[in-house]
Amino acid sequence: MTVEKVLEFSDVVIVYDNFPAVAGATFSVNAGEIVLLQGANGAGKTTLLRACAGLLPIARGSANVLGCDLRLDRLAVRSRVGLLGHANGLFQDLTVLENMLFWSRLVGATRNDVDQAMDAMGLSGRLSETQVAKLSAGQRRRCALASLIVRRAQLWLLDEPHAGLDAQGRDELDRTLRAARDAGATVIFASHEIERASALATRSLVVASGTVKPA
Amino acid sequence: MTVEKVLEFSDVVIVYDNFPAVAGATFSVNAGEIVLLQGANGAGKTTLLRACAGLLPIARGSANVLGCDLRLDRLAVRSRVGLLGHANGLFQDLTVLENMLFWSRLVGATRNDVDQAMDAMGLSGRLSETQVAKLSAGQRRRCALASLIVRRAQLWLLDEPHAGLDAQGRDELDRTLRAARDAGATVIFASHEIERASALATRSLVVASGTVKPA
Amino acid sequence: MKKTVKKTGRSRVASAVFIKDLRIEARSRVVTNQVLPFAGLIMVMFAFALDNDDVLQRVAGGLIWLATIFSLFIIVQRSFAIDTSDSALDSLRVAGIDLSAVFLGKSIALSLQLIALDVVLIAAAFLLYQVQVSVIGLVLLVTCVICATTGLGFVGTLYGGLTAGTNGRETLLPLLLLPVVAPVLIAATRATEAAFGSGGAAISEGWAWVGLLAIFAAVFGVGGSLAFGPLIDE
Amino acid sequence: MKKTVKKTGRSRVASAVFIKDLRIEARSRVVTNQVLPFAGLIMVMFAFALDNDDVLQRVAGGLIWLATIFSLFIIVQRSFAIDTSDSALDSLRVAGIDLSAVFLGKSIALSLQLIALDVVLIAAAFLLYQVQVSVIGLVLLVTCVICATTGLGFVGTLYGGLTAGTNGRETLLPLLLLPVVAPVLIAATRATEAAFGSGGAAISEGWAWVGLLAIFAAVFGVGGSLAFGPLIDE
Amino acid sequence: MLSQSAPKFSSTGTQATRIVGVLTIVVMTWVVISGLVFTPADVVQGESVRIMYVHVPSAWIAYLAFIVTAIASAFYIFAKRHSLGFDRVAGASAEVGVMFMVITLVTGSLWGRLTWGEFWQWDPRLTTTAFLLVTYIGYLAVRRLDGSIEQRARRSAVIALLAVLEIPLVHFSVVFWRSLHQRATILDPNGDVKMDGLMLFTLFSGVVGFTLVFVWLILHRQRTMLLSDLANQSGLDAAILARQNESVSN
Ligand code: HEM
Ligand SMILES: Nc1ncnc2c1ncn2[C@@H]1O[C@H](COP(=O)(O)OP(=O)(O)OP(=O)(O)O)[C@@H](O)[C@H]1O
Ligand SMILES: Nc1ncnc2c1ncn2[C@@H]1O[C@H](COP(=O)(O)OP(=O)(O)OP(=O)(O)O)[C@@H](O)[C@H]1O
Ligand SMILES: [Mg+2]
Ligand SMILES: [Mg+2]
Repeated sequence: MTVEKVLEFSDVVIVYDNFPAVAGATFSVNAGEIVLLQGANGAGKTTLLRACAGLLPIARGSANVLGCDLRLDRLAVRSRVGLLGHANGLFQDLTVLENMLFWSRLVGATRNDVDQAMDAMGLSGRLSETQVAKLSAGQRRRCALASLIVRRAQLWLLDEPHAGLDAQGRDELDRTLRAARDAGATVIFASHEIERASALATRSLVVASGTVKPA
Repeated sequence: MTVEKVLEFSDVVIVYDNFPAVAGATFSVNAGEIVLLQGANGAGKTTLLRACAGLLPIARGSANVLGCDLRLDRLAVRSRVGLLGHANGLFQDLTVLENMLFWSRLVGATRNDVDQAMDAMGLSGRLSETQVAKLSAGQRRRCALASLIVRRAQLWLLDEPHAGLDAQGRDELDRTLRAARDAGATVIFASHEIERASALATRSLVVASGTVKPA
Repeated sequence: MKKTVKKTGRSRVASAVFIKDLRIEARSRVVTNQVLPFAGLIMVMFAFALDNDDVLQRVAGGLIWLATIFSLFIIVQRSFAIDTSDSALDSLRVAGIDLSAVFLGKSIALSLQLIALDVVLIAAAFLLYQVQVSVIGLVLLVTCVICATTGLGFVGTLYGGLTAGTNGRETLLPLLLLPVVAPVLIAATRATEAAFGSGGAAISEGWAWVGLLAIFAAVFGVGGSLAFGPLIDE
Repeated sequence: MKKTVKKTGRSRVASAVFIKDLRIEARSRVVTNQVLPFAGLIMVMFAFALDNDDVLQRVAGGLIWLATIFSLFIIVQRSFAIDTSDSALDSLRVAGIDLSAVFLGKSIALSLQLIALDVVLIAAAFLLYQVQVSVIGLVLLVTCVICATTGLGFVGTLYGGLTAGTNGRETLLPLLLLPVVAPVLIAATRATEAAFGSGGAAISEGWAWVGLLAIFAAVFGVGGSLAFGPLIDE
Repeated sequence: MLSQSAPKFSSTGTQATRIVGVLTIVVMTWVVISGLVFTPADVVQGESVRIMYVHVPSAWIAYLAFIVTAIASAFYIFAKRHSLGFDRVAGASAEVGVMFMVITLVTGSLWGRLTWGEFWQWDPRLTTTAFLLVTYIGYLAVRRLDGSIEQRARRSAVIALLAVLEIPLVHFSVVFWRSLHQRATILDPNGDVKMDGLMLFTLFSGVVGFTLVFVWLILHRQRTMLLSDLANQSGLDAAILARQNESVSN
C-alpha cells in the first residue's frame, strides 16, 4: 500500500481581519500518523486546526484535506473530521448522557458506542445524569472527548486535549488516540506539554509566527 | 519568627445544591509555602480554591484565611487574596492594556507595575493594543496572569495556571510565583501536570473525593 | 478506516434538534415561568397605558400580537445563547450535518413555544377584554395562530442564526427582526380582529389576512432552509 | 509581605467602571447604531398599531417612555453580558473592591446612554407627533428626563446585577424589571405630557410627577448602593 | 477572490463616470429650471407641488437601488463563482438607496407640512417607508459585522434578498389600507395619467436625472470599496512578511 496523504497544505495564508495568523504554512500529513503541533502562544496552532476542519476560509495557497480542496469547498470535509477546540461544544443545560445521545443521533452512532465512549472517559454512573453546567472543568473536557469518540472521524483534530484532564484521563486519552490510529484514523493535535505529547506523537511539527517547520 | 498560619481549614464541607463537593477537608498552609493541590477530575480542587477566596459559603467546619473567619465574614479576605480561576475574568471588548489599566486603577497599582507585569507575560508591543477577544487562548491566559500580578496579593490562589501557556510562559510563571513567595506571599495552586508542579511546589496535598490528604 | 458511521437523514437531525430545544425548555421552564408573565405584563401595561375601554376592545388583537413579537425576540435570543455559549454551534458545523435540518428543528420548536404562549395570551384576552368569538371565528383564530407562529418561528430562527455569535447580537437582532415581522403583526392583528368581530370586521376578511400569513411562512420557510446553512457557515 | 497597594477610594472605582462601560460602548457603538433605530421603530410601530389619531396624540409622551424602557432592557442586558461573559464579575468580587462604587459607575454610564437616547427620541416626537413646548416646559422636560433616566439607570443596574450569571437571564430580567419601572413609565409620561401641554395638562402638574421620579431615583440609588454588593455576592 | 495584482487605477473616475457625470449635470439643470420656473403651480396644492420633482424620483430611485442590491446579491449567491464584485455593487447600491430613501422621507414630510399641515401622519405608506428604511439600515449594520469578506457578502446577500420583498408592501400599502397618501397617480394600473404634459415630462426628467446620479454614485462607491479591499490585500503582503519575521517570543 502506497502512503496516502491525508492532508496537504502549501503556502497557506489565513487572515483574521487583516492579521495573517497563518502566514504561509507548508506541510503534509500521511494516513496513520499522530502529528504534534507545538509552538509558542499565538503561533497559529488553533488557527491551523480550525482551518483543517474547514471552519476558516483560506486566503491564499492550496489546502487539501482528505481529498477535498478547502479553497473550493470547505463543507465536504466536515463530516469526516472531528474537532476538539479550546471550547467543549456542549449544551450546558443537558445532562452528559443527553449530550451524548444528541450527538450520537446526529452522526448515527449506536447506543452501544455511546456507552463505550462514556465508560472510557469515566462518565458512567452518577455523572451521566448530571447537567454539564454542574461538572468540573475536567469532567466537561471528558464529556467533549467522549462525544468526539462516537464520531469515529477519519481525521482527528485536537487542540490541547490533555489540558484539564487528570493523570488517569490523560492515559485514557493517549490509549484512545492510539487505538483510533490503529483503526486507520489520523491524528493531529496541538499541545504545550512537550514531553507527554512527544511520547504520544509519531512526528512533531513546530508552528512559529504562522509558519510550520519540522521539529 | 514563629510560623504563621495563612490558612486553616478543619472539617470544611462545601455543598452545591445538596451535593457536597468538599466533604470534610482539613489542612493548613503556612506563610511562605507554595502548596500544590493535586487530585482527580471532580475531586474538589476548584471548589476549595474558590472557597479560600471567599466566593463560596462554608456549610460546616471552620475555615480561617489570613486571620479572617470565612464563616463569619467572607468579604474581609477578598482584598488580600488573588484568584485565577478556570476562566480569565477579562473584558473581551477592551484591549490588553485597557484591561490592565482598569484593574490597576481598582487596586491602586501604578503604571509602572502594569508595564512590568505586561513585560513579564510577554504582552508588550502589538499585543497590548489588541482586543482580548482577538487573542489566542494562551495569550488570554497570560493577560489574566498579568492582571493578577499587579494585585500583589498576600495569598495567591491559582487553578491550573500552567494550562494553555507555552514553555516560555510556564517558566515565567514559575519565576513569578517564586518571586512572590520570596516577597512574603503564599501560593496555593491546583495542577494536573504533576512533574512540573511538584518541582515548583514546596509541599503537595492530594484532594480526593472532597477530602484533603498529604501527598 | 472504513466509514462505519452511516449518514443520517434530514428528518432525524431535525427531530434531534427539535427534541433538544424542547428538552432544554422543559428543564429550564424559561418560557412558562418568565416569558409568559412578561407577555402578560405587556398586555396589562398597555391596557393601563391606554386607559380607555373602547380603544382597548378595539386594539385587543393588536396587543396580543405585540406581546407575541416582543416575546419572540427574547425566546430567539435565548435559543441561540444556549447554542453558542460553549461553541456548540461550531460543533454542529464541524459535524457536517445538514444545517437546513437544524433550521427546521429549531424553527418548529420555536413555533411550538410561541403557540403555547399565544394560547394563554388569547385566553387572557377573553378574560381581560371581554371579547367574544363564534365557532367559525375560532377556526379562523386557530388557523391564524398556527400560520403566524410558523412564520415567526422561521424568521426568528433565520435571523437568530445570522446574528448568533456576533458582537452586539443582543441589540442587532431586534433591529433586524422588527421591520421583517411588521407584516405579521399587521396581518395577524387584522385576522384576530376579524375572528373577534371587533369593529364590525367580517370573518371572511380575516381569511385574506391568514393567506398573507401563510405566504409569509412559506417564503421564510423556504428561504430559511436554503439560507440558514450558508449564513451559519461563515 | 508588606501591604504595598494602597486602598482605593470609592470615587476612583466608580470612575474606572464608568469609563470602562462607556469605552466599550464607544468601541462597539451598539447604542447609537442599533438600540436607537430599534427605539425609533418601537415608536413608529406602536403608533401604527394604535392607528387612531386622537389616541396617538394623547399617548405621544407615553410612547417615548415605552421605547426608553424597552431599550433599557436590552442595554442592561448587554452591559452585564459584557461583565459576565468571561467571569469578569467574579474577578471584581474577589478583588474585594467596594461593589457599591461599581454600582454607581455602572448606573451613571447607563443613565448617560439613556439620556442620549431620549434626546433623540424627544426630537423625533417633535417631528412625528407635532408637539410643542414652551421654555418653562422645556425646563420641566429636561428635569424629567434627568430624573427618570437616573432612576432607570439605578434600577436597571440593580436588577441586571441580580440576574447576571443566572440561567435564563435573558428572560428573567424583563420580567423583574417591567413591574418595577411601571411607576417611572407613568410618572415620566405624565410629566412629559405636562411639558408638551397635551390634553391641556398644566406645567405645574408636571413638577409633582418629576418629584415622584426624583424620589424613585433616590430610593433606588440608596437601595441599590446598599443592596448591590450583597446581591452580586451570592 | 480579488486579483492579486496592484490596483490598475489610482482614482475612482473613469471615462464612463465622467460621461455620466456630465449628463447628470445637464439633466439635473433642466429639472431644476423646469421644476422651479417652467411648470405651472398646481390648482389645489399651489407652489408646493414642485417638491414632487424631488420626492417622487427619489422614492423610485430608492426602490431601484434596493432592487439592484437584491439582483447583485442574487448573482453573488447563485453564480458558480462567488464574485465579490457583485457584493460591492450590492453594498454601494444599498448605501445610495438609503440616502434616497432619507431624501424621500424628508421631502415627503416637508410636503406633508405644506399640504396636511403636519410633518408626519400615521399612514400606511409613510409607516411602511420608515420600515423599509430601517430594514436597510439593518442591512448596512450587518455589512459592518466582524468576519471575513466572504462572510459579510453572504450574510448581507441573504438580508438583501428578503428585504426587497418589502418594496411591494410599500408600493401597495395605499391600496391595502385607507390612506392619506397619494394613490398611484402616475403608475396607475389603469394607465390614465392625469397630469399636465410639461409636469409629467419634468417629473420623468427628474427620474432620469436621479437615475444618473444613482449610477454615478454607484460606480464611484463600488470602486472605492474595491480600492479599500485592494489596499487591505496589498497590505496583506507586508503583513505576511511582518508576521513571518515576528520574534518567536513576541
Ligand atoms: C413623510 C412623508 C412621505 C413619505 C415617507 C412618502 C413616501 C413616498 C413613497 C415611498 C413613494 C413611492 C411610492 C411608490 O410608487 O410605490 C411616494 C410617492 C408619491 N408621493 Fe409621497 N411620501 C410622503 C409624503 C407625501 C406628500 C405629503 C405628498 C403630496 C401631498 C406625496 C405625494 C406623492 C406622490 C404624488 C407620489 C407618486 C405616487 C405614485 O404615482 O406612485 N407624498 N411617496
Ligand atoms: N455548580 C455546580 N453545581 C453542582 N455540582 C458541582 C458544581 N460545580 C462542580 N460540581 C461538582 O463538584 C465536584 C467538584 O468539582 P470541582 O470543580 O471542585 O473539581 P476539580 O477538582 O476542580 O476538578 P477538575 O480537575 O476537573 O477541575 C465535581 O464532582 C462536580 O461534579
Ligand atoms: N479572532 C481573532 N481575530 C484576530 N486575531 C486573532 C483572532 N484569533 C487569534 N488571533 C491572532 O492570531 C494568532 C494565532 O492565534 P491562535 O489562536 O491560532 O494561536 P495558538 O497557536 O493556538 O496559541 P495558543 O497556544 O495561545 O492557543 C495570535 O497572534 C492571535 O493574536
Ligand atoms: Mg490555541
Ligand atoms: Mg477544577
